[in-house]
Amino acid sequence: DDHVGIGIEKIGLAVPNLQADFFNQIKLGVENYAASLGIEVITVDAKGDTATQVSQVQDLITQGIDAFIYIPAGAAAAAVPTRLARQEGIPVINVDREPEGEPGDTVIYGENVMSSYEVCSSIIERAGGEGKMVIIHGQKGTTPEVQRFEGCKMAIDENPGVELVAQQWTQMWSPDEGFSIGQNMLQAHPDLKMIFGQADGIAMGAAKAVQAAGLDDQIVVGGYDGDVAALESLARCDTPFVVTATQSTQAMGVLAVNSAIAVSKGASVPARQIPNAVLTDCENAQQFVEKHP
Amino acid sequence: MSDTADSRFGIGALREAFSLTGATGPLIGLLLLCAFLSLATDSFLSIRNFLNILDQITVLGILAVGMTFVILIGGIDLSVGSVLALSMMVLGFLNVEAGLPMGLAISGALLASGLAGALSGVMITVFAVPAFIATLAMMSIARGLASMITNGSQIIGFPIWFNMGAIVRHGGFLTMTVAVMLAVFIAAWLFQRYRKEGRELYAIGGNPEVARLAGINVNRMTILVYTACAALSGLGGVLLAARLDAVQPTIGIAYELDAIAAVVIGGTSLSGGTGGIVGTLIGVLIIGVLRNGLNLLSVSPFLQAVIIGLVIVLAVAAETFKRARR
Amino acid sequence: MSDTADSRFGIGALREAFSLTGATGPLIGLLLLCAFLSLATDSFLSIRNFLNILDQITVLGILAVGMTFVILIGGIDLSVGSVLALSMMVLGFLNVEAGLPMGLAISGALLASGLAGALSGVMITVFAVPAFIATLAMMSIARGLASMITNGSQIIGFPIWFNMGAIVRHGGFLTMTVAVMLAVFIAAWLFQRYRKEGRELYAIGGNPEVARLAGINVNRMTILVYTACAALSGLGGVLLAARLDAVQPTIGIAYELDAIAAVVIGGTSLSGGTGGIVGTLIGVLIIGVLRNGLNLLSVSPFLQAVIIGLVIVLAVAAETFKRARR
Amino acid sequence: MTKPSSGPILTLRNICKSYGPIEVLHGVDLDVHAGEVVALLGENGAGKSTLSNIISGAVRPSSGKMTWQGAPYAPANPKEAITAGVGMIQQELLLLPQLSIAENMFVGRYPSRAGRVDRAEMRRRAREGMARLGLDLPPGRLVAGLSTASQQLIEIAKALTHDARLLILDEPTAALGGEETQLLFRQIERLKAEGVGIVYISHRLEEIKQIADRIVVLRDGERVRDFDTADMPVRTIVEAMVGRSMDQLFPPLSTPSDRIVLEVKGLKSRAGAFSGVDFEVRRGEIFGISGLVGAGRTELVRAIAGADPLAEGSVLLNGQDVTPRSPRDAMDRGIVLVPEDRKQQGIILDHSIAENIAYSNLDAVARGGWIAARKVRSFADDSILRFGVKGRGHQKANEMSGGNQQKVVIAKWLARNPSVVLLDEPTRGIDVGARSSIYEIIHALAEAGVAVIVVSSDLEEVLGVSNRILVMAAGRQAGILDHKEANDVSVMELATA
Ligand SMILES: Nc1ncnc2c1ncn2[C@@H]1O[C@H](COP(=O)(O)OP(=O)(O)OP(=O)(O)O)[C@@H](O)[C@H]1O
Ligand SMILES: Nc1ncnc2c1ncn2[C@@H]1O[C@H](COP(=O)(O)OP(=O)(O)OP(=O)(O)O)[C@@H](O)[C@H]1O
Ligand SMILES: [Mg+2]
Ligand SMILES: [Mg+2]
Repeated sequence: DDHVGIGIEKIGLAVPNLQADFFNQIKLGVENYAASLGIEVITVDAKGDTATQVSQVQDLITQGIDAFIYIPAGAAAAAVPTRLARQEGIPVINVDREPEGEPGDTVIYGENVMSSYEVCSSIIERAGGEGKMVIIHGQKGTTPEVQRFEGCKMAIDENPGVELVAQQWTQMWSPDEGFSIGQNMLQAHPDLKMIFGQADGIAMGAAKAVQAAGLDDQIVVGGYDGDVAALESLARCDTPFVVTATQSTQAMGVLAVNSAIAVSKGASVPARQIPNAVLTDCENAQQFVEKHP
Repeated sequence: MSDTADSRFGIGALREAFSLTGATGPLIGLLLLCAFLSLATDSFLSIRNFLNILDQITVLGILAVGMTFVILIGGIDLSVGSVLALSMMVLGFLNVEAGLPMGLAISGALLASGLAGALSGVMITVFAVPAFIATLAMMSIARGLASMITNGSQIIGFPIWFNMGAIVRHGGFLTMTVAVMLAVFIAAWLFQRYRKEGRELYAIGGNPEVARLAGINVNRMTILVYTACAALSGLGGVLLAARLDAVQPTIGIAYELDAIAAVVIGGTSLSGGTGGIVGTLIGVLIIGVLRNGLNLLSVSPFLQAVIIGLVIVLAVAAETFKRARR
Repeated sequence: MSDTADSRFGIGALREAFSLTGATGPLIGLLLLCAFLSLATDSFLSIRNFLNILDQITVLGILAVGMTFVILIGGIDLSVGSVLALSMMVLGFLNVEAGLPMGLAISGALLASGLAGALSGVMITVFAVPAFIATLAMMSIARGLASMITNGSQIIGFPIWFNMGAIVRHGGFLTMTVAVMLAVFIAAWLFQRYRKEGRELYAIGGNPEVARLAGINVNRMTILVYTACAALSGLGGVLLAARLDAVQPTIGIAYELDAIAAVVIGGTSLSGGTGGIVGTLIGVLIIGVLRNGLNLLSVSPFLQAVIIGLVIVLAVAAETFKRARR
Repeated sequence: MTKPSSGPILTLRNICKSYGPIEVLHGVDLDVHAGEVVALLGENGAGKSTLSNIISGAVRPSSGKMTWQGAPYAPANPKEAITAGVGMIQQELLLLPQLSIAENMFVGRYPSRAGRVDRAEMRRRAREGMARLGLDLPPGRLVAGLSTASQQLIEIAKALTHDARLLILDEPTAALGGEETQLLFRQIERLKAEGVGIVYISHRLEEIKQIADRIVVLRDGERVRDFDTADMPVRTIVEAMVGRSMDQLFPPLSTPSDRIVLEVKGLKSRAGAFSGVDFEVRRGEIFGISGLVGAGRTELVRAIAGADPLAEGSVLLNGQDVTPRSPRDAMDRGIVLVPEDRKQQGIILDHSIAENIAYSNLDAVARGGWIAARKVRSFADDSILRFGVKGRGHQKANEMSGGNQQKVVIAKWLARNPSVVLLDEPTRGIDVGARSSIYEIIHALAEAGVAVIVVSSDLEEVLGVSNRILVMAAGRQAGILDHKEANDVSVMELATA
């Protein structure tokens, strides 16, 4: 454990919203791995607000960080934090998204399109390849919302027997929204067979609505992200929520720290690093509960 | 709310008994809304959808009951959404992580939320902090505490029967959670209308100094009202936990605005002293039906925001006009 | 705000000139906070960090100025965050999508936001909708409209110089955006203290009927105040667009709560009629320094929420105590 | 005038009260016996209300001792005083406008049966209480919209239903006409007979003679004189109150010129409070308006001053039609109104005297829209001097006694140098000394050529100051009497016509 060669002592981590498990997992990944290397991590949480994030990044730089892991908040990925860090010669590692026109030294993001294609293909297959389907989206206009729809749409278009009968958007990707919207959709379409919730919270809320309507046997629900609670739920194999795409969030954290070390040493890193999401269901959920990828 | 002269018979009696004064406008609005949605969609007018709406307003309804009392005494509580989240996280922690039986866990959740309300009440009365600010601070504090319990992650793993309480419709009709909400409404209505303390709330809201001179312990009542409102938020949290079968600290953001809107749409005046529970029920139904209907109509979320804003303002302005015309 | 007898010289004069009455408590609090942070961190006490704080409070400061006037007349505006978002989206649409020159686009953004405020004002005066409800509705409506412009997505691609206005520190010191904020504060202070209309706001907040009988056109002033507050929110939006070099419809959620907190911490009473701009500046600085300091101290985000809540309540309670002791 | 044999039910010894550094009561003693009416007299700000509030538990004394029915008595709040049997009617009207009459009368002590409020009983007892004062209103009616007098009567009825052993009445008749006053006195007599002790505060000295058994005079927070009988010449009482001898209460009548300044033609209120009002007021004339409570006098002067909308008719100033559409309109023409309800319409209690005066003179203290701080100060200092306000410019209005607040309201309007002044109940709640100085002010205005209209429920006052008197009855103009033909009888005849 010789830390002399690492070259950085302090990493600044800007997360959009710690209340989302996805970001919380990345944070844990960064913090745990950095701790094992003896690196200090300063985390700031923008609570979903871009402007707050810009202010927080100013404060991070004031504290003399040696590397900056930047997960942009809000629909607009602000370019300003990258510019501020660049002025100080601090390496910038983007995670999840990068601001247009101002890329960091590398970007690490979970693949969205293909993984959501797989989730939707999976629920279509489980439903017997045909029937009515609805999608409960995340916050309208955000990148994951757009891309996850794109991927799922591909799966739907491949199966002419599948009919997308309704779509609705949540404001906050939350389970209570998933429940209410799911319930209303079941009301409008009692013969529904498939629900895709664009995040696990939404999907689990919708699955509860399915249970409340007593339609457990008729409907399958797919989610996205691989939140810890979602994995635990999948591992129990007893709800209509049957499949999700588990993002390798902890791995992303580790990757981010390693990239920061590499960049500060002057080593080259690929411009894009895209760990795959793993299709997860009742069978492989337990292993991820024990060790999140 | 008033003892109108013509109140012994007919509509006057109805209006009096149900404290409908100030809420007849919204009631008509609600009926119009239902009529419109019945025509515009196939799925609105059915027992099942009606039961769905009841399900969906459970939490809002319970928050709005507590908020009605707070607004009746001329106060406001911005912390209900955060306190609901705090209650949920305490419940999850005690039941799932600490392994306590559900009864104890629920008591713990209600205790924690009630305490938060009592603290707001003390800040408002003893330290003379305006209610808006005291509860704004409590909103931030409760949210922070709720997040700290699990460092931001959610908790699942409640006993099966807990979730069933929100799902099984007894007699094909009432879930436990909806039954709890209805019980809360009835109890609150009886309290507000027939209990001495209920009437005292109106006096405090009308003019706290007059109430004090009339021998009412205004400070004690105020603290009790904020405690009750927070404990009801906590109860709402327990029901929401049952319904989602999971708890997380981000839940309930901006719920306070829905609750306040429901109360005011229902004819309770923000300056205190007038209004009541029955109006609030109507206000809650308007919001619930509107949300449900807009989803059934597949209206885009952005347009929904615009429509909900317009309906809120129309409902309140209509009542004002009705009053001005009289 | 008062013409104290001893006011010609010394502290009295200062207090009078800067309308510090009611804000000396917060001022002491601010100084204590700064002293503590200077000792507890290496990085707080530096010109650069001070300039950073100025940068960070720009938008909050401008919103709080408008909010001060609204609260002075006894109102409240919950729509400032949404109106800010609306202004940003209009700006982005006009400049980037429609290709209009920036000058025109900024005028368009200010016009749109001012219009939203005027509508709130009309609802409040002509239709007698309580300010809380009218602006709550406007909050929903403006957010919906802002989102509809691009169907929820962001707009980027402003001219380079626009972003530079928020970044380049002229003379190593002032960015354009900070300069605009300071100009707004000075203008608002002069207005509130020395203009006839400024004094009228105090009268309206003190008692609107007394003001009306004193020949003040209360309705007109009220509509103007809400229009000004919204236009200032719009200006805040323009500055924020410059700072972020991008616009998006979800920005500014819950900004109204920060702005209200800043105003009240600064000694302006929510019941109207007392307080002022200088206090608001102190309130804004307290919030800005606190946020900055907590980040510099690397306090966990969840604990930050708890601390901010506590500080808000302490700041307001301290002032109450000081007054009670006198 | 029978002296009660047993000891006093209430004793006060050496009561002091300070607000911050200022002591407003300096060691006051007071005894009240069962079945007697003690009149508490004194100038505005003498400390009468403060002392009463201490007895009724609304204010806590800084030092001193009280006993109640022989035992030590130190109520921590009004509830304890009420429970002990001490009731009080506050000087300022304290009703809840959004609640019904019945609920207002029983707030805090609702009759209840089996844990629930007994509404029928409450209504019955409310009707009973009102009937004693000749008030016949449905107990379910909201208090909002009732006239000031009715509200005052409801307050009294509320206190009467308390079954208190000691009742404090702080200026109960300030808003009442003669008839209601007599009804009240009948009730006081009844309570006396039942052995209730009564503390009675009023600035109407004629009343004192009729109702009081003893008089205690306060001056500047000290008990300065006692009279063991109320049968004293008014002059003696006034001397004790103000600390000097006073001659005439009313100044001599002014002599108006022939030039008509204000003329109103066929005025009709949009709210329906009055109709068919025609009169003119000349330069230098004092024009009184009298009538029973609720006759529409307040509405009339408010309409002339642009505060309420007119349905028909016109207001002419120097022959020119100036029918105002807003208070601003009227002010700009030189017509000003000193409103009836000081707290709601006249003054901002939270703001300083200087600011209050400035609000109705903003155009005068500003140049080009910019406020000159020195002007604000000098305006305030001038007015304080001119009207003998006890206070300084920076003091908040709510730190002053009611009478001084009233002077500020008058000052703030007269500082505009108007040509027509409408005064609605200008001396309500004002002590004799101040009252005579307000009459002096009114007289001086008339002498300076201003047309003055005085609305008052105090018949003696209208008769004493007016050149002519307009009598209103139920919203109509019943007649106009010249000074020479006007007296109690002729005015009342018209008022009840
Ligand atoms: N809350 C207060 N703070 C400071 N001073 C007060 C307060 N209340 C009353 N005072 C002062 O106490 C003195 C006595 O006031 P009080 O109201 O008892 O007079 P009063 O005899 O009832 O006069 P009035 O005849 O005008 O009603 C006055 O000088 C008044 O300014
Ligand atoms: N705000 C109001 N709403 C409804 N009715 C009112 C209102 N104010 C007054 N009235 C009614 O209008 C009539 C005239 O009232 P107004 O106050 O002008 O009478 P007044 O002669 O000045 O009597 P006083 O001032 O002694 O009460 C009364 O019947 C009164 O009840
Ligand atoms: Mg008094
Ligand atoms: Mg009157």
